[in-house]
Amino acid sequence: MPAQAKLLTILTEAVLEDDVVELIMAQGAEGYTISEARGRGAHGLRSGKWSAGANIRIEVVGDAELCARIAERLQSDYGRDYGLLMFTTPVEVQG
Amino acid sequence: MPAQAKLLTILTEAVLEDDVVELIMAQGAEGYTISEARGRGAHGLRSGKWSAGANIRIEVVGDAELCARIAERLQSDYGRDYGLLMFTTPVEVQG
Amino acid sequence: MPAQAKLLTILTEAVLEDDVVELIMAQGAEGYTISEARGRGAHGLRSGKWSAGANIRIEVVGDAELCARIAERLQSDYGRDYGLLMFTTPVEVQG
Amino acid sequence: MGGAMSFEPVVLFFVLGVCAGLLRSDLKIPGSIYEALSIFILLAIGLKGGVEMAKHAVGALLLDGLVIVLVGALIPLVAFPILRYLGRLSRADSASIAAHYGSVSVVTFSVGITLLGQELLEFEGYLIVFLVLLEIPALVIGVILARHGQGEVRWGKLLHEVFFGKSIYLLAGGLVIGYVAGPEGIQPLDRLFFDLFKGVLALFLLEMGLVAAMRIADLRTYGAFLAGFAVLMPLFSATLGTVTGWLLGLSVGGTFLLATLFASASYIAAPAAMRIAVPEANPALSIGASLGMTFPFNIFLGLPIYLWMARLMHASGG
Amino acid sequence: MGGAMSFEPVVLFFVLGVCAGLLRSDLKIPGSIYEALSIFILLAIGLKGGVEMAKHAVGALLLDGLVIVLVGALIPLVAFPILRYLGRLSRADSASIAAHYGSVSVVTFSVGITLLGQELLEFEGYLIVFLVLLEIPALVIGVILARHGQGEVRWGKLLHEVFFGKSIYLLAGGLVIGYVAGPEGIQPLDRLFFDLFKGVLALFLLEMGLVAAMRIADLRTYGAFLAGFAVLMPLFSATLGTVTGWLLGLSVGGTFLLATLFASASYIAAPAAMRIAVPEANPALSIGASLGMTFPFNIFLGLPIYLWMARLMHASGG
Amino acid sequence: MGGAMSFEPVVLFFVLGVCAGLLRSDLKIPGSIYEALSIFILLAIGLKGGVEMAKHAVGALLLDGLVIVLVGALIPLVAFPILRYLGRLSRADSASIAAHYGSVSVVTFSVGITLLGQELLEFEGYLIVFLVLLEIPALVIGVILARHGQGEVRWGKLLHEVFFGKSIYLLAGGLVIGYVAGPEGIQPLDRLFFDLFKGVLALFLLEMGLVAAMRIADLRTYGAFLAGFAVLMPLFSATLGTVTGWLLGLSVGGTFLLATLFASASYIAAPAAMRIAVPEANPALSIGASLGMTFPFNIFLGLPIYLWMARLMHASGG
Ligand SMILES: Nc1ncnc2c1ncn2[C@@H]1O[C@H](COP(=O)(O)O)[C@@H](O)[C@H]1O
Ligand SMILES: Nc1ncnc2c1ncn2[C@@H]1O[C@H](COP(=O)(O)O)[C@@H](O)[C@H]1O
Ligand SMILES: Nc1ncnc2c1ncn2[C@@H]1O[C@H](COP(=O)(O)O)[C@@H](O)[C@H]1O
Ligand code: NA
Ligand code: NA
Ligand code: NA
Repeated sequence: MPAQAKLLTILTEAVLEDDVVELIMAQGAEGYTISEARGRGAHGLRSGKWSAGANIRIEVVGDAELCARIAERLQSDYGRDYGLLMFTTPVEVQG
Repeated sequence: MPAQAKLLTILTEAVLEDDVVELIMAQGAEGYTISEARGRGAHGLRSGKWSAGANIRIEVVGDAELCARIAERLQSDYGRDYGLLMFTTPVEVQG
Repeated sequence: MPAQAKLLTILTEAVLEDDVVELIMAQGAEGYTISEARGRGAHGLRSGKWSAGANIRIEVVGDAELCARIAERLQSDYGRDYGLLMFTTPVEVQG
Repeated sequence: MGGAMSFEPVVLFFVLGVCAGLLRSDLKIPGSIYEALSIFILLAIGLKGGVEMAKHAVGALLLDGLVIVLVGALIPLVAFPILRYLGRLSRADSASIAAHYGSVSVVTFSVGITLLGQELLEFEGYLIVFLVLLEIPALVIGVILARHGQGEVRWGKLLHEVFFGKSIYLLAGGLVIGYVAGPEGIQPLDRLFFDLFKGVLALFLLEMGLVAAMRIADLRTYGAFLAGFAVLMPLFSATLGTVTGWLLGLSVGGTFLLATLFASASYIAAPAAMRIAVPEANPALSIGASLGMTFPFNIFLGLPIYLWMARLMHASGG
Repeated sequence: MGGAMSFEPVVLFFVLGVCAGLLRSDLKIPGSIYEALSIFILLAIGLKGGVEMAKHAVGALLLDGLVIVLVGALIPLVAFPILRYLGRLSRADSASIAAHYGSVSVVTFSVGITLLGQELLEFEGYLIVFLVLLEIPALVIGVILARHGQGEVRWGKLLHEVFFGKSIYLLAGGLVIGYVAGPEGIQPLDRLFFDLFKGVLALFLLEMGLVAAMRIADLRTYGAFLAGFAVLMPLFSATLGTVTGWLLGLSVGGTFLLATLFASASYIAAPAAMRIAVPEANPALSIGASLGMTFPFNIFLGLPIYLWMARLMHASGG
Repeated sequence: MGGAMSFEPVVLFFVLGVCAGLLRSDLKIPGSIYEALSIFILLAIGLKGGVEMAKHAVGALLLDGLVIVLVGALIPLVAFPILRYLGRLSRADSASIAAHYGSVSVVTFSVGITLLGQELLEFEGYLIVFLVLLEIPALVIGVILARHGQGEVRWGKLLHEVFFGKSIYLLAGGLVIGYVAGPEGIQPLDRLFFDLFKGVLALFLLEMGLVAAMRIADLRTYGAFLAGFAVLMPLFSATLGTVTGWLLGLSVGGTFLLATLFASASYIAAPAAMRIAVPEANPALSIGASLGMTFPFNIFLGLPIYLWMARLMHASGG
């Protein structure tokens, strides 16, 4: 991975985990990291209490183009019907 | 949400969750995301073992002004007596 | 902590937690934050199911030099044999 | 104790949870504990059903089973036009809610069983199988209603979700293990799965109360129509179940349980399946109605009514 | 078994946990399991108390109750000046620690009950109610002491925290359910809440040992005064409890339990309440003293001493 | 029930888990529940062993124990050259896998005990001690093999990991508590630790099935040699155990359990220890073989074979 890269952070519904992960890898990402989350947004309170009401937070480090492609695909597949917030930050990969 | 925004990350004590969330929404945020955390800082080890010793990690995406306002209010309400670390990063909201 | 700082994010195997934390504090960090994670990378799927297959996500806020030093030490100690991804972002510490 | 009031103390834990939510207590049951409790309940119910089935000649039950599934399939078909034309809900929302009410609630069913235990009434153990069998037509009908003339259906994904979604999978898996192992094979597991069942149900109800408290507000948003539906629909379905059970010659306990199955609405399996198959439906509506309204109605008022109905039917009919 | 040493094997799990912590074992009990165990213990104790109360005429106990609460309220009032003037701690810290010692520890109380079980001694079941009743004056007095002449008190938040904080809420909820359902209503829940109680307590003590190991280091930082206070204060409170119990005509077991209640210090309810109400107090001090020192002192040395005191009092006094 | 097939229904839960994984069900057991179940099993087995030891004169067992440990130490020494020279695996991988097969599996052992229960066979309770004792030489030998002439060993870290890693620590801690408290002291904990044991084991096997399903794919990557090793090695080790048990005069049940111990491969303690001590070994190889292949082989085919071997040995030999 080049030192200059992008971090794409995806906040979405836990029920989408398998599909989103498949899409990320299919777009050519080298990996991803998931942690559990809860929160609130346009789709209301998601308390994390049970799987239908829980969020996940997925991070993908990769080049800008990959991150943009993943974000675009996710937005078009799930953006309309599911809770979804995505943003990118520039990062410097170490080591 | 405009594409250019700020991500405010708040690391604080889990007992404050309800109050902090209320403050965030009262300041006009569109949403927030919470995940569980533990750690160490000026207030010592917070092992996450039980709720009195657990941290949370709250993220708010919004414009710079909103993030600054939330940070300022949190600092003045809780900064003196509670474990609290806050920082902002510029992010590009996708989709 | 100065307002302009770096956030070092470390994604690695949960079995390394005690060692990595010790190293971070020994390098002079003021604190750190840990959350649970799972994911996939060059070392394969890490499902978070049991401790031998779980990841952690460690964040350290500090000056650029500290973050670089920690990353370098971690890379040389654990980079070859363990799952490890590290990146830094510039952050503005609030409050 | 008294036949008159049919009160089951375990529902007090639901009240405790609702009050904690409404009073903003900091009581929280961690998500992983909720998952563990629901895995326990699904497996335990499945095992119990499998053990019961092992005692019967399954072949003899096939015709009864077919009748029950067909009558059960009426429920979403009746619910849909009511929601769509009387309630003026969108096609997707109407279909999704119809699927929730055609599906069944394992916890409501479990409270029904403990009530029978308290009333010292027997029931036909194989009825547990319908916790699985009634889900399938309800969810499939829900999707057909949502998609009728409206774009393609992801049938592969949907059927996968229906059969391998964790609720059905654990119930069905428990059934098979209970059936294969039989009463003696399962007996060493009784200490965990049967003796502790009611206590675990109490804890689960506490958690459900906490979640329901959040849903009650949702329901307020969606108004009187949905609240009325959430009370009247189960009464209708229960009547259907009572008559069907009586015609099939079930015992009083069995008739009551069939009514309870029909009257109950899903809030675990159906939400997950509908989220995948009909994502444009608003989950707050269907979960608000089924968990915020129908579930408490059933466990506090519905079950005693259905028991009274079953007794009446058997007294007058037989 | 011998009355001489009054040793209860369940405390060995605490030792196992402390050693794991000190020896840096990677043994960790996940936070959600800790939460689940504590919910279980609080509910179980509450239910037990409620069932016991259902057996008594509650009215007759009112006077006794008032006496116990008033005497219990002396504890924080005695502790405060000692901490403030002898220990030279800040006003906020002194008040917070005083509140912790005026409050009670459910786990210490539970170990006390298992010890009585082993000694085959009976006790007045309604004493469990004081797990709830003694918290309230202790926390309120703590806040008054901290705020006396010092800025406003957020009484609304504090009282909300006291009554709806999860510990008190679950204890009180369990009491009410146990009381309403009565012995027969609760009986189907006994398999979970009563039969497993001691085993769950063992696991909880294991976890508490892990946490206490981290706190022992804290205590070292704060020095000899606090360590001395953490041992002598419970001895004083236990003496108060023993005399009070004897004057009220409690049995040996009841006298011992009242002494245990008074002697125990809170590390679940009080820390949460004080963090909200007196945030400028350092929680490491109060938790270090109550969990790192007083709790182990009580379960290993205190309880046998208090039992001996109760027997002595009854032998000489009666 | 029949002695001929020695089938234990609890293994069906493993099948349920594997199928869920292969069929991509969304069934997941949260990580914290997995941790809690494994803490329970380790403590329960330890307590059971300690209680059994309290019934025996431990001194008399010393010689037997030494023999068992020495013979057990042969297993990694036999496995290493096979893996290194026949399998052409790297030194680190060969050593790590050898350590896994020299170590033991608590869950396999537990399934063995429930099988004996079903066959109404007794066994020497003190054999549980070897769950602890056999780990130590296996892990130490594994590290020596990996490091022989190859850079320094972090012995301090390794031995710390071996003795204070949570598996060994909990087993050994349970042994000590069980021994100190004795049968009567532990008896109030029986409701949790012994009565529920088999049910908890069922849930644990469900989870292990889910994990194993992911590992089966790993194994496919590493090919036929490792798969063959994962089946033949336990057969060899079991034979060693059967002969040793018979020579030491163990009962049929005890001989069977010793064979089971030798045949089983670790997937909890050894992976953690090897990850620290031999980090350059690929954990997918060792866990793939031990969990993806040897574990299911043992519980489905191995255990019945070992029981048959133990019976044959005793029938022909004595
Ligand atoms: N402004 C925000 N800041 C941080 N997280 C957000 C924000 N808006 C939404 N989220 C997260 O994204 C999820 C889906 O958002 P939404 O699609 O707006 O419901 C929410 O449940 C939150 O976890
Ligand atoms: N330098 C740091 N880097 C990352 N996290 C920190 C740092 N300092 C503090 N934290 C987190 O913020 C919480 C509160 O910090 P403090 O107020 O310094 O005790 C700690 O428990 C940590 O989780
Ligand atoms: N491209 C990536 N994006 C996000 N997380 C990653 C990425 N690559 C690796 N990781 C995380 O870092 C861990 C170790 O990575 P690795 O050393 O590549 O196996 C993985 O288990 C993931 O949690
Ligand atoms: Na229904
Ligand atoms: Na006290
Ligand atoms: Na072995």
